[in-house]
Amino acid sequence: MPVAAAIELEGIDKSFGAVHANRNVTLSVAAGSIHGIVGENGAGKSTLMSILYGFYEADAGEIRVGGTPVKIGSSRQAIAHGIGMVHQHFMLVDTLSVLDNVMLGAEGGALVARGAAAIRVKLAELGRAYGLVVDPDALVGDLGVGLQQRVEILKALVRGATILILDEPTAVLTPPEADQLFGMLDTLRREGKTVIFITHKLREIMHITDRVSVMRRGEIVLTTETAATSPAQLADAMVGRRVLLTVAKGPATPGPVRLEARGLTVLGSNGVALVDDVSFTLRAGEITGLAGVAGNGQSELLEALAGIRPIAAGEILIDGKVVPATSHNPKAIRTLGLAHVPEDRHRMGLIMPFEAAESAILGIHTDPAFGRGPWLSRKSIIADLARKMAGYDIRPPNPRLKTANFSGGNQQKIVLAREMERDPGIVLAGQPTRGVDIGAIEFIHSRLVALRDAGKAVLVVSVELDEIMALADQILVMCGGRLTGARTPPPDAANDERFVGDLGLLMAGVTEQAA
Amino acid sequence: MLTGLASDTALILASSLRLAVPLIFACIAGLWSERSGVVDIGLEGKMLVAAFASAVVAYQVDSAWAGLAAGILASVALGLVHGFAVIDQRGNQIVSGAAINLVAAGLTALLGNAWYGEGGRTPQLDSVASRFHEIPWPGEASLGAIPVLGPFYSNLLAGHVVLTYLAILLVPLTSFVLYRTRFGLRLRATGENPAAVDTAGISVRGLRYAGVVICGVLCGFAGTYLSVAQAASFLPSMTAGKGFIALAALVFSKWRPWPALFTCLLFGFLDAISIRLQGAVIPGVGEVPVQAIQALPYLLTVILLAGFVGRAIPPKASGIPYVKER
Amino acid sequence: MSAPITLPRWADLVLVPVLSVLTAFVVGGLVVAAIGVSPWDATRTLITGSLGSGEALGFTLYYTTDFIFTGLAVALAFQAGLFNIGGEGQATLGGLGAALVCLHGGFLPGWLLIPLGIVAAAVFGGIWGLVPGYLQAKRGSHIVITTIMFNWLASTLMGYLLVNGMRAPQSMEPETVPFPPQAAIPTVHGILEALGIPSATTPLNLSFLLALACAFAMWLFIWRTRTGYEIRTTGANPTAAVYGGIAPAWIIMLTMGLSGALASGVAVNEIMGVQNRLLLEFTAGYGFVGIAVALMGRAHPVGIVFASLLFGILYQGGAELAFDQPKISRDMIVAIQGFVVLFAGALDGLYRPHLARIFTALPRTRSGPI
Amino acid sequence: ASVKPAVVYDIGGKFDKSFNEGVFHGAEKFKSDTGIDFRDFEVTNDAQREQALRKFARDGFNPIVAVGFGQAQPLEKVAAEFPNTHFTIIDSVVDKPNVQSITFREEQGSFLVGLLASKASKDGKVGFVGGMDIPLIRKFGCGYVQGAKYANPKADVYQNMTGTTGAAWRDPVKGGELARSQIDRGAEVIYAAAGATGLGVLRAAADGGKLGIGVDSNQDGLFPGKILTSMLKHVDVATYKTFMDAKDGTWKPGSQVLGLKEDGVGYSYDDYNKALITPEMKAAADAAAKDIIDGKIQVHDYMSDSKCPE
Ligand SMILES: Nc1ncnc2c1ncn2[C@@H]1O[C@H](COP(=O)(O)OP(=O)(O)OP(=O)(O)O)[C@@H](O)[C@H]1O
Ligand SMILES: Nc1ncnc2c1ncn2[C@@H]1O[C@H](COP(=O)(O)OP(=O)(O)OP(=O)(O)O)[C@@H](O)[C@H]1O
Ligand SMILES: [Mg+2]
Ligand SMILES: [Mg+2]
Repeated sequence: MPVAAAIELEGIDKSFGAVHANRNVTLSVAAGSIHGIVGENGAGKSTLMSILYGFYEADAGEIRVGGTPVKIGSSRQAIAHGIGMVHQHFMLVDTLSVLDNVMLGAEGGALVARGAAAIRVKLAELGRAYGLVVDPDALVGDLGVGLQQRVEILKALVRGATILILDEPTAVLTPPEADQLFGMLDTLRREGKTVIFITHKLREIMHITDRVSVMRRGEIVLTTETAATSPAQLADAMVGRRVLLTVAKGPATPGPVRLEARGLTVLGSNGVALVDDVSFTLRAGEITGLAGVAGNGQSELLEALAGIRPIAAGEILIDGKVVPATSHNPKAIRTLGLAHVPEDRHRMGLIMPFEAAESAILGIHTDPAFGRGPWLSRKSIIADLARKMAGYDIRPPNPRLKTANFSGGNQQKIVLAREMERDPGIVLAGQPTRGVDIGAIEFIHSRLVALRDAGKAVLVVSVELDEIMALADQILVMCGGRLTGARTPPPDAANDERFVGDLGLLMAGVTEQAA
Repeated sequence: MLTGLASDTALILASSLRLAVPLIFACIAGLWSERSGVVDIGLEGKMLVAAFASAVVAYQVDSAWAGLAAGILASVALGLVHGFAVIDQRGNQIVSGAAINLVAAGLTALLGNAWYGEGGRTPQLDSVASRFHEIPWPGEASLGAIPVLGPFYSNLLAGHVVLTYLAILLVPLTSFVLYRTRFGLRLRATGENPAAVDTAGISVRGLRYAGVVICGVLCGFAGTYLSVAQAASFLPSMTAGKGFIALAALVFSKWRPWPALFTCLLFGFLDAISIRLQGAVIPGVGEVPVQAIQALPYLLTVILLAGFVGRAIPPKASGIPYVKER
Repeated sequence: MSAPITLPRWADLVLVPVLSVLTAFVVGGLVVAAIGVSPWDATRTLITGSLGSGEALGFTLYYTTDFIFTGLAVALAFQAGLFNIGGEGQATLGGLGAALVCLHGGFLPGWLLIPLGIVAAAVFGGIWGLVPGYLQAKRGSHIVITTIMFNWLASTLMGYLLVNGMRAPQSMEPETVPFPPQAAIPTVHGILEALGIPSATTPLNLSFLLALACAFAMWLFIWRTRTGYEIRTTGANPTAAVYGGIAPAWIIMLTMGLSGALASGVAVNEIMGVQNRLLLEFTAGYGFVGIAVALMGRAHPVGIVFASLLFGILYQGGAELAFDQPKISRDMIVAIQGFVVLFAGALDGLYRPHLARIFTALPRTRSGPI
Repeated sequence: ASVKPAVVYDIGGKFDKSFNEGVFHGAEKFKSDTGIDFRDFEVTNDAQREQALRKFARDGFNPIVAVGFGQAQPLEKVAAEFPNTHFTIIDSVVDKPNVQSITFREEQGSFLVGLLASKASKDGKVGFVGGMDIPLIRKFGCGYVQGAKYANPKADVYQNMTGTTGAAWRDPVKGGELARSQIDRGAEVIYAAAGATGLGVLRAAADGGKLGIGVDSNQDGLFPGKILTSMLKHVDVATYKTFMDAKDGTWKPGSQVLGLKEDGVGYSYDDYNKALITPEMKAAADAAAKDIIDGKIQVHDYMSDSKCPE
């Protein structure tokens, strides 16, 4: 090899109980390069990086840093070997200041004060060198995700990391923020530092990386120079077969307005508007896509529409009638014909320790079909899910299995079956394909289109622009709690550079007037 | 008149302080544990065990200090059981705490009865060396005669047992360690987000055990104060719910040391006032029933919890076992 | 690695608790040995003293009755994710309710007075549970602390009433006059004697059947009704409950109310079944035992009935033990309770990994390598 | 006759430093004098009283002493079941042919110690700390107040109860604080009728340079020179006598009220407190005792009307 390897992994294997997350992974990352890793949800990328960072311990395999075999049993050892990591889910303490967070584990003495002064100086230096400016005294919990990510990167750099792992850093960034990040990565590379960069976005891989590896089902299936590959080849490698990136659907035939939001405002616990004066309409027979970077108020908007979050101002109209405050709760709104596929099925959509059949009646458990009067008939709820399992190809088709024992995709199908089989007039679908394999994605997409064609009003919230563009007849974009724009996608939108660029600007909060 | 009022006030405050001391130790003990992420409703049990062990050893060895050491050891031992159950075995923290309270209540009375045959009571600590005594301050009598300020000097400042002064000193010490040292920073972070601590290369387990051990040590002081300083022997269930009051105080104070001190003093004051108020005649109402006075601290706790502190937000990760791999 | 530990259902429900309880007893035995009593003798006394005769059994089942009530109370709250330590206070208030009806309803026939007394007990106890529930649901007060405070408030209130208002005139004791005879719940020995079967006098009364009925009713309610489903959902995943249109505040108050009503079964057994007058501290710590019972019974009514029986044996056998062995005081039982809660509740993970290993190894050795 | 004596204590327990313990001492004395052993049992809940009484009766124990008014109801039942067994109940009255009921005139003894307290104080400021707030303890307090006022009509009596639950018998810390608060208000002598809580009261009085008054048994030796006297309630004597009578075959059923006349109550005067009780005080107390016995002084019994004359 012409360039020395900063990191070499050989034969890494890791299982979590029944899940084989990494299988015999071998990977070499050249020093002073940016190495991309792509793969579907659950392919094992984060697990592999956590092993490298000493957060998990591999069941088998060897790690070499700069050519020497090392044992990384804890994050402390990883840090000592110059490895820094920015986790997919930030490892920050919200109630502490930026300075405290950066210092944690690198305090430089038994008393905080002395180390703090040194770290302040270092932070200022790093801020100048990489454009990573953060107020060291701000509480981390008060920062936006973009700034929080900066704190994570600063944590690694302050510890003198020469090898930086970034796990899906751009998922939470607007396109301009992402560009800034890439600029910084470039600086690091020029200084001879090594970067491992995980993402789902093939565009980014092509843009910034020197080499790329593709993971599928725990294995590395492809490693190549970035210059020698194409997005299509990477996609095929990720999924293991040819991918249809479009959804088969005919033209929409929009009907009357089913749901209207007027000046909706939702406040967070600290009084900040998470959803700020948002108005739009959903029509029957149309899929509306709500695009935006994660954490810009989409989740809150969805929950407000579903009656879960209180609204501070504005009103919701269903079929032309204002939903009174007394009916603004999940139960009443459901009876008005609204179905809600929540963004986070674990947290909200399902009850993990319950039998699947019991999870599958959540929210419709008062339906007379499931028993007389106050009684709940087990027979009928089991029969009901058994029927849905057949229709949605849920595996294993056993309604009495514990919900937690189904795979993610199948859990999602249970939620979808529950919400869609009620024949609702309006469907709110939050991240309907998150963590779901490609086969299930196609199934779910075709279901949503079928609902549209059956005259339902459908709202799809997704952070995947590709998904929005494949499904939506109407696109709304949110940024910082506000609607920054509404667009009708042109034919073949996904390949329309100008249109995609336009959406990107809207996601970054650049509205028409400003543009 | 003014001097009389000052003297009364000083006396009530001194009584408040005496009654608050075990609460302060226990409350700060709970603070250390919960700040590290381990909820501890077993404060009561640890105090009880410490009260027992210290009374037994102080009597047998004829040394209050040996009693204190024994109280601390016993309390820490029980704390380690809790630590093992909830840190290593990831057991439910509330349940483990409840178990510790039961074990402590049963074992102390059982052993006390088996050893001394007096229904669980330990022998009276009659010798001078076996008890903590109130430390006289210079010129207590003469300075005490100074109008208005005198009584505060001679009653409130002077003449407490050494543990009382330690309890007060504990607060700035806790505040300093918690907010100004590396250890404190790490401990606070562990209670909020153990994963962040772990990825920073620090042992969550070690910090949580540290929190639990400090908690044990301080409960040891609390229990020893009860049996070796305040009373002069151990009696079954002599903690009488102080561990729970300390927990309530911890919630009020939102897990911060100085507010914890003031809350404990407030509870001590309520207790002291209820003692003074007994038999007092309130115009129009007549004599206040004992029961009403005695219910006051409990009632106030409920009312304060329900209304005035607002939602007290505990350390985010407290009560949750740290599990790396789901 | 830390695989998700899955055990066969029976192992989870029976084997693990049994092992935990055995451990608790071994530790208890060590304590007994440490104070110079032979654990074997102690065990023998414990068993014969609680099951060896009709009288012993009667007392055992009488205690069992109380524990079923308080165990169910704690378990019901558990199902909604709440930790109700307030059984003592709720039972105390239940006693007040029962007493008010029994004392003032002397003109009513027994078949009416007894049910009314039971209902009053349930209502009073229920309210004493509902208020902490309300404070938790609406004001965010921690239910563990409020229920403890409510225990104290209840005993203070009772002390006040019995010393000042409700005490029988000329009586030394803070207790009411006896209830009218028709308010007494029939005792088992009374019934047997009426049938011509000679039997030992024990406090066992028909409240035992009420307790069993409550256990069955709770099972039906929790696992077979829509409201039960809502309670379990709130306990297992409060966020999902909100999503599902369930109002957690309402569920918390309802559950705490019902939990308090169940706890006041102790008052029915003690006040209407045995003492036939209201007296101080008749709850005797049974509310706290309920926590241990619920943990051991895995918050399931069937488990609770068996756990209650075990604690009934412990209580009755323990009294015999204290009778026999001056060195062993009543506190032994409290300590053993603590060990049971510790091992069956907080340390129940102790055996799981080992058992899981054994269970996964078993079929492999049977079917051989594939 | 062959006797097989037994004792059932009340919930407070054998070592309550109060009347349960007095019974225990009487039984111990009987044992050491006669060599006849006895069995005893501490109940822990209400149901066990009946259980224990019945168990002893069935096992052939005779006589059986039931301690405390709480035993009245269960004894009524069990005494009817075992007409040949002799029972003695202390502190309550059970009207059965095989039951002897012994009650005490605690108000009379308390009157005397109240008188002494008042005399021992400079300006009549004295204190009373009760255990659990129950009528029986109010009876003690009421007698004490009457005695204090008898000796000094301007006497000021601070009265406190420790609590309202059984825990009030076992809270020396609270007892100590109550005593200190009374001392702070000027009390010079404090009478503790509070079981083990009283230990804290007596200790606080001793530590504060004041005098305490013990209760039930002679507690003068606890803090020599710091305890003025003890209000004696001779449950030990009563127990001893019951056992002795049974042994001699002279045990008789019926109700006995033991006051000063019967030497059932009194105050202690011994080497410990000789220096504290002046001859003048002793004379006054003895004179009052005589007047009470003669009926010249009527000590009001709180229990008779739940009131205490002011
Ligand atoms: N701590 C854990 N315990 C059990 N299973 C786990 C754990 N972490 C990950 N897994 C499982 O291991 C597999 C790989 O997960 P991993 O997080 O590495 O995927 P990923 O490639 O990073 O996915 P994503 O793109 O969604 O972040 C998944 O099936 C996941 O459910
Ligand atoms: N904790 C568990 N206990 C028992 N079985 C499980 C558990 N987790 C997963 N399984 C089973 O293992 C199989 C694989 O699960 P996994 O989560 O890896 O699926 P997946 O390949 O990611 O599928 P999907 O794409 O649908 O998420 C599933 O059939 C699931 O039923
Ligand atoms: Mg990942
Ligand atoms: Mg998956």
